[in-house]
Amino acid sequence: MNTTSQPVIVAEKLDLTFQTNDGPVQALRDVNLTINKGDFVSFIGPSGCGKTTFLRVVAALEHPTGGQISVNGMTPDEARRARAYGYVFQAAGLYPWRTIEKNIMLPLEIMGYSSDEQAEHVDRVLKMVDLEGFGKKYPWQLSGGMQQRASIARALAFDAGILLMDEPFGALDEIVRDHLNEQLLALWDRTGMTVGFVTHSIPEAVYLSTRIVVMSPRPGRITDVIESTLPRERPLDIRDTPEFLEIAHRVREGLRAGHAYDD
Amino acid sequence: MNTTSQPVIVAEKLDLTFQTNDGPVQALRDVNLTINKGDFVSFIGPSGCGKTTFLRVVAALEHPTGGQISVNGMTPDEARRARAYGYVFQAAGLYPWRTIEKNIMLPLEIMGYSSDEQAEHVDRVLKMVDLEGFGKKYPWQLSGGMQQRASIARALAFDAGILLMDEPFGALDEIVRDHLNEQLLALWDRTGMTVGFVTHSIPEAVYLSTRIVVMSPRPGRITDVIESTLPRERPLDIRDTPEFLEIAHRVREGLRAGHAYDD
Amino acid sequence: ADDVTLQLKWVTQAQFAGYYVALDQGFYEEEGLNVTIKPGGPDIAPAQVIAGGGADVVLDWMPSALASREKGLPLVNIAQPFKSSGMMLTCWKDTGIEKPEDLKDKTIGVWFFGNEYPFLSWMSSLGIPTDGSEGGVTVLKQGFNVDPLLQRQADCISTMTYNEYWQVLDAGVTPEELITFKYEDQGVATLEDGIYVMEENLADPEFEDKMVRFVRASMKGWKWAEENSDDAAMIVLDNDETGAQTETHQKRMMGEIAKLTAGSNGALDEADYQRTVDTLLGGGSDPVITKEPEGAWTHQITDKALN
Amino acid sequence: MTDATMTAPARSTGFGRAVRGTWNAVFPVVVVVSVIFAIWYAACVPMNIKAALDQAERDGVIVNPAGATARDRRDMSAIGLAFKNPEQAGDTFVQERPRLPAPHQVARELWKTTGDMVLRGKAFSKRSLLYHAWVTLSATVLGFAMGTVGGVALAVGIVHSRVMNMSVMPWAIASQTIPILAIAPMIIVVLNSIGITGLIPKAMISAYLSFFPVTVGMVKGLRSPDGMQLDLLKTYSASQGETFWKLRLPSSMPYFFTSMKIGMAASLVGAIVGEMPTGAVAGLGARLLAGSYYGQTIQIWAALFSAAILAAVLVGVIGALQRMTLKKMGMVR
Amino acid sequence: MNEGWIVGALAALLAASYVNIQVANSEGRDQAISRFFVPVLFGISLLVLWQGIVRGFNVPGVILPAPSDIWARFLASTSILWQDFVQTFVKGALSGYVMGAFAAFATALLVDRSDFLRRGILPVGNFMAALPIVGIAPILVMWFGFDWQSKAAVVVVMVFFPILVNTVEGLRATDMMQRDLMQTYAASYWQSLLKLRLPAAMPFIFNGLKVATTLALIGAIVAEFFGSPIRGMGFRISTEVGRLALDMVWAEILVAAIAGSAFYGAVALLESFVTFWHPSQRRSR
Ligand SMILES: Nc1ncnc2c1ncn2[C@@H]1O[C@H](COP(=O)(O)OP(=O)(O)OP(=O)(O)O)[C@@H](O)[C@H]1O
Ligand SMILES: Nc1ncnc2c1ncn2[C@@H]1O[C@H](COP(=O)(O)OP(=O)(O)OP(=O)(O)O)[C@@H](O)[C@H]1O
Ligand SMILES: Cc1ncc(C[n+]2csc(CCO)c2C)c(N)n1
Ligand SMILES: [Mg+2]
Ligand SMILES: [Mg+2]
Repeated sequence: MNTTSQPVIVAEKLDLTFQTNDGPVQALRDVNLTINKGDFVSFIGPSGCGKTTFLRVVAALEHPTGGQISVNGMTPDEARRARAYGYVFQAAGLYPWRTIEKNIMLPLEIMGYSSDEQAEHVDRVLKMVDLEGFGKKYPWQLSGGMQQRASIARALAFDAGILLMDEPFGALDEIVRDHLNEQLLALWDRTGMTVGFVTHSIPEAVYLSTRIVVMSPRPGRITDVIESTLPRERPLDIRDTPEFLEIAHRVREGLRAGHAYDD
Repeated sequence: MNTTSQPVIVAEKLDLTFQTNDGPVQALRDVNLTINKGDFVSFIGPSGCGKTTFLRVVAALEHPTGGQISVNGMTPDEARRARAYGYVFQAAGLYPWRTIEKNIMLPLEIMGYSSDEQAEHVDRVLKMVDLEGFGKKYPWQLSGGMQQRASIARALAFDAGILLMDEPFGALDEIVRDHLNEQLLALWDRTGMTVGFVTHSIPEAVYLSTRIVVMSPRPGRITDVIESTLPRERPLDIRDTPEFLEIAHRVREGLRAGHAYDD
Repeated sequence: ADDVTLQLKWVTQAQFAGYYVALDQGFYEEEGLNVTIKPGGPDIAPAQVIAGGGADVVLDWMPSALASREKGLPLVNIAQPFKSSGMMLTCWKDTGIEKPEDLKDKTIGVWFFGNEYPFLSWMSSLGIPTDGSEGGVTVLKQGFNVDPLLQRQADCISTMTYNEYWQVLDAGVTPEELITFKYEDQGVATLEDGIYVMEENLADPEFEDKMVRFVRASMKGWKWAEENSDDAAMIVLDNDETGAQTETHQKRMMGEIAKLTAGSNGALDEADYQRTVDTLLGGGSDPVITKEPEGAWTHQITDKALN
Repeated sequence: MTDATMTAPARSTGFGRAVRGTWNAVFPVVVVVSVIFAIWYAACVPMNIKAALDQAERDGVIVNPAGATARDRRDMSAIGLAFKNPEQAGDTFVQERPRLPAPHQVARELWKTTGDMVLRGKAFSKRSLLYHAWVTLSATVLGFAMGTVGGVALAVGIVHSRVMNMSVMPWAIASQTIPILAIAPMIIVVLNSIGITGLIPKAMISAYLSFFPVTVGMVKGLRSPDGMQLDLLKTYSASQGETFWKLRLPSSMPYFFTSMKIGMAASLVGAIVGEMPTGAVAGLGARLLAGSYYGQTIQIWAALFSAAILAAVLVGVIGALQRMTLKKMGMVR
Repeated sequence: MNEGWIVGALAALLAASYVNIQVANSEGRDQAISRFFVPVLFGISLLVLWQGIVRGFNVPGVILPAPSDIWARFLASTSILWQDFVQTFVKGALSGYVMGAFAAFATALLVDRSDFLRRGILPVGNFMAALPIVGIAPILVMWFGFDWQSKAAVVVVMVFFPILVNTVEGLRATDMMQRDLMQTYAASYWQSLLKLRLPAAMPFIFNGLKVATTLALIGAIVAEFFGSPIRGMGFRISTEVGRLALDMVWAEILVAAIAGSAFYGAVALLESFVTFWHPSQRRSR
C-alpha cells in the first residue's frame, strides 16, 4: 500500500478553448490539480463542465491551449508513447469485427505481449468483469451493459500505471455497479495504480475515491476538491456510515452550487 | 386525486421469444401484471431482463408470442392507433433536421393540433424541462443531457393517457435528475396519467413510484412487485426517511436475488 | 410536296455530294420532293434503319445489302450512282509487301460492320486464311481512322481512295513509302454506295413515282457535282453540322469521288452486279451469301427516271 | 432563420479565415495539377518521338541510330530513341496529330473553339465547343431529370412494397451489366421505329444510366432511419405517408444528393454515347467521334476536357444545391 | 398483329405478379428459396412479355429478336461466345479490374498518409473520373494496341476512381473514439491501419469494388468498338449489328448480363464474408 506522495499528474493553470463555428468554447479554465501516485480521484459535475476534456488532456488526446501539464514528469504525449494509460471511454467502443476476446487482446497485440500472456490476461480480466464464456461472442451479440464491461476489461488487460475511466458504469444497473465498484477498489488496492474516474453518481464517487474533484461549467473549472477521510479498506456498507453521508453531503452541496435552480 | 382502481394495462401470462441466429431468446416469460389508472410503475432489473421489451409490448412496438395483453380494454395496437401513448426512448432520438421546437411539434403535427396549440404546448413543455431559449437550436448544438430533456419534452407535449419512459434520466447528472424527478412527479400528480418507467436507480424508482416491479433475466420475468407505502406528496428529502430506506432495501434485496454473485 | 427520308452510310462528306447538291440546288424541290438527309456513322446500319421505318431509302454497299437480303430483309437496289469501287488496301512498303501474296503473316486492319465482305472474298480468292490459322493474315478490326497504320500497329489498312488514303498522306507520309492494292485492280471490286429501298414498297405506284423523281433529281445532283467539283464540296461543307470537316479535304475528296461516279447514269450495270455476286459467292469456307440472290435489283425506277 | 444560418460563419470567422480556407483547398490541387502537367510534358517526348523521327528523316535529317529504318524503329524503345535524338525532342510538342498532345496544344484548341469564338461573336456556330456542349447539356439534363424521377419512384416503390423489393432489385443490378453503350445504336433505331425521335432517345439512354445510382442511393437513404426513429412515429400512430414525408424523405437527403452527383456524371456519358448513332451531327460526342474519324487527336482531347469540365460544373451545381438544402435543414454543422 | 400472343403474355405477367405478391407476403418470404424464386419468376414474366410483344406485333428480327430466338442462337454458338467471353471478360475486364483495384488501393494508402495529397488528388481524381470512356477508349487503343491490353487499360481507368474514392472515404470512416483508443495504446501507423482502419474501411471498399464490377465489363466491351482483334464480345456485338444478326448480338448481351451479375454476386458474397460484422450484413430485424 504505497501511499507515498509522489506526484503523477500535475496540472497548472490549464486552459483549453475549442474554436467552434458559434465562437470559442472554454472547456477548461485555470485548472490546477496534482494527483499523486496511487490516488483515486473522481471528477463530478454537470454535463459539459469539462470532465471528459480534462481526462483527454491527461491522455494527450487533446492539447491544452494554455498552462502546463506533466505526467510522470513527462509531457502527456511522451507518457502516452510510454504506454502509461489505460482508458475507458464513455461508450464501449468495441471493434465490431473482433470477438470480445480479440477486442481485449487488441492492446496486448499492439504492445507486443506473447500469445501465452495474451490468453492469460484475457482470462483474468474476463473473470474480473464476469464475462467468462462470452469471449467468443461478437460485441453486437451482447447487451449494452455487457459491452461496457468488456471495454473495462480491455483497459484492465495490460498493466498501465494510470487508469482513466470516463463514466464507465453509466449503463449498468446498481447491483452490477456495486459489484464492479468493489472489484475496481480491490484491483486498485492490489496494483497501486493511479485512477482518474468520471461519474455522475455522488455515492459512487464517495465510495471509490481518495479525492473528489467537483467541477462547474461555462467555463469548465474546478470549484471544489474534497479529500476523503474514509479508510482505504471499504466494505459496501460503509455507505451507511455518517462519515460517508457527510462527505456525500459536501459533494452534493458543491455540485448544487454549479447549477442554476436554487430550489 | 383520482386513485380509482380502474385497470389500464392488463398483462396475463405474457410470453415473448425472439428468434435469433443463435437460437431463441426468451425476453419475457409468464408475465402477469395489472396497472391501474393513475399508477406510477417503475421497472427495475439487470441488463437484458426484458424491461424495454415489456414497455415495447405495451406500446404495440413488439408483439407477444403468447399470453394476453390489453390496454384501456383494447389491444395495444388499437390503443396505439387511438394515440394513447407517449414514449421516451432509451436514447434521445431527435430528428437532426428539425430544431428542438420542431422536434417537439412533430407529434402535434401528426395528431393534427392547430398551430396555435402547437406553439402553446411547445412553450409549456420547454419550460418544464428547463430548455427555454433553446427551441430554435438544432439537436447537435445541445449537450447529450439537454437532448435527452428535449426528448422528454416531446413525449409530454401531447396529452397521452399513458406515458412510457425507458431510462429517460440515464444520461443526466444527479442534480438535474433530482430536479426532473420532482417535475415529473408534479406533472403526474396534476394530470393523473398512468406512467411506466424503466430505471437502473433504486432511489429513483422508490422516490417516483406507487409500485416497483423487479425483473430478472434469462428468461425475463417478474420476480417481485413492491407496493410503495410513501404518500403521494413527496418532497426530495423524503429520501432520508426510514420508510424510504426500508423500501429501497427491499428493492435491493429483490434485485440482488436476480444476480449471480452472492457476496 | 412528298416527304422522303434518305439515310446515308457515313457522316456528311463529299462522298454524298450528289444528294446534298440536289437538296441545295433545289432539284428535289423541282420534283416536288421534300427530302431529309440523315447522316450515318460508325454504328449506323442503314439496313436496320430502313427496317425500323427510320428512312424511306438508304445508301449501302452491295455486299452488305445482299447479306441483309439473305437475313430476311428484302432490300432492292433501285439505282447505282457509283460505277467503280474506291476501296483499297494501303501498306507500308518497308514491310516488304510487293504483291497480294506477300500479305501472308502480316497484320491487316479491316473495317467490319458489314464492310468486311469484300476483303474476306478477296482473301479467300487468294487462298489466304483470315481466321488466325497458319500462313494466314492477322486481321484487326480497324477503328475509324488511319492511326493503326501510322502507329505501325498494322502493316496494312483498308482505305478509300477518296478519304483515308489522303489522311495518311496528310500525316506526312509520302506516297513512295506506301504500296496500295485497289480492289478494282485485283478483280474483286464490289459495288458501293447504291440506292436501296424495301421490296414491298415498290409495288405501291405512289412510292414508285416518288422514287423515280428522287433518283432523277439525285442523278442530276451527281452530274452537277461532277461538273462543279469545288462548289459541290462547299455545299457539303455547309451541311456538315459537326463543324469538323475541312475545305481542302472535301475538295480533294470531291475530285476523287467524281472519278467513281463517272460512267454511271444511275442505272445498275448488270455485269457489275454479276461480278459483285460472283466475288461474294466465291467466299470460300465462309461465303458472304450462300446462293445467287433473286430480285435484289430492279431497273423499274431508273427506266422511268432516266428516259 | 435561413438568413441567420447562412451568414453566421462569415460573420464570426471573418474574411481572412474564408480566404485561408479557399487557399487550403486550392493550393494542393494546384500543386498536384502542376506535377501532372510536368509528367504530361515529359511523357510527350517518348510518346511522339517516333513520328517526329520519321518526319525528320523525310526532311533529310539523319537520325540516330543511323541506318535504322522506320520499320526498325517501330520495335525500339521510345525512351531510348528520345535519349539518342535530343534535337528532335522539341518536335514532339508541335505535331499536328500527336499520339499525346502537349497540354498547351489542348489548351490552345480549347481556347480556339470556345473563348476565341465568343470574341469573334460566333459563340454558337457549329465549330464552337460551346454550341456542342449546349447540345449535349440539353440531352444530359433531360435524361438526368427522367432518370432521377424514375430512380426515386422506383426506390419509393422498393421501400414500400415488399414484392418490388424482392423482385426488382436483383434485376436493377442485372440491368446495369447490359452494355447499354454497346447497344445504344439499336435502341435509337428501335425507338425511332415506334416514333420516338429527336432529343428523347438520347435522353432515354442518359436516363437508363442515371436511374440506377439514384435508386440504390435512395433505397439506402429511405431506409436510413433507425428502428427508434421509426418506432417513435409508430407510437404516434403516424400513417405511411406521414412517415415518408416527415422521416424517410428528410433522412434520405444526404444520400439523395450524393447519388444525384453520380447520376449526373452517368447521364452525361449517356448523352455523349447517344449522340453517336443519331448521326453524330452535333454535341460533344459527335466532336469526339469526328475528331476520331480524322485522327485529330488534339480535337479529341479538347472535346474530352470540355466534357469533363461540363461534368464538373454540373456536379458542382448539385453540390451547391446540396449545401444549400442541407444548411436549410440544419444538417451541416 | 396477333392478339393471342399479347393477351397470353399479359395474362402470364399478371399471374406471375399475383404469385409473387402471395409469396412476398407469406410466412416463408425470408427463406432462401423465396428470395430466389420471386426475382426469377419476375424475370421470366418479363421475358414472356417480351416474347409476346415481338410475336404479337410481328416485330422484325432485325429490329428486336424474340427471347426464344436469342436462346436458340446462344445454344448454337457456345464456342464463339466462349471465345469472346475469354477475350473480353477474362483477359480484358478481369485483368483490368484486378490491376485497377490494386492501383487504386495503393494510391488510397498513399493519399491517406498525407492530408495534402488527399486534398490535391481527390478533386483532380473526380475530374478525371468524369472523362467520358468513349473519348478515352480510342486514345488508349492507339497507345496500347488492339489486343486485350488496351481494353484492360480502359478498365483500369474506369474502375480506378470509384475504388479510390471509396477506399479513401472508408479509411476515414472510423469514429473518433476508435481512433483515440489506438492513440492511448500509442499504436504505430501500421498497427492502427491493420487493426482498425482497414477493417473499418471494408464496407466502403466493397461498395467501390461492387460498382466497379459492372463498370469493368462495360468498359472492356465498349473499348472493343474502337479497334480489336476479330474476337471479343464488343467486336461481335458491333460486327453482328452491321450484319443484322441481332440474335447473335443479344446472345452476347445475355453472356454479358450473366457474367456481370455473376461477377457482382461473387464480390457481394466475398463482402458478406469479410464484413459479416457490419449491421447491413446482419439481417435480424
Ligand atoms: N471537440 C470539441 N469541439 C468543440 N467543443 C467541444 C469539443 N469537445 C467538447 N466540447 C465542449 O467542451 C465542453 C466540455 O465538454 P466535455 O465533454 O468535457 O464535458 P463533460 O463534463 O464530459 O460532460 P458530460 O457529462 O455530458 O460527458 C462542452 O461545452 C462541450 O460542448
Ligand atoms: N430485436 C431483438 N432481437 C433479438 N433479441 C432481442 C431483441 N430485443 C431484445 N432482445 C433480447 O431480449 C432480452 C431483453 O431485452 P431488453 O432490451 O428488453 O432488456 P432490458 O431489460 O431493457 O435491458 P437494458 O437494461 O440493458 O436496456 C435481451 O436478452 C435481449 O438481448
Ligand atoms: C467503323 C467503320 N466501319 C466502316 C467504315 C467504312 N466505311 C463505310 S462508308 C465509308 C466511306 C468513308 O470514307 C467507309 C470508309 C469505317 N470507316 N469505319
Ligand atoms: Mg463526458
Ligand atoms: Mg432497455
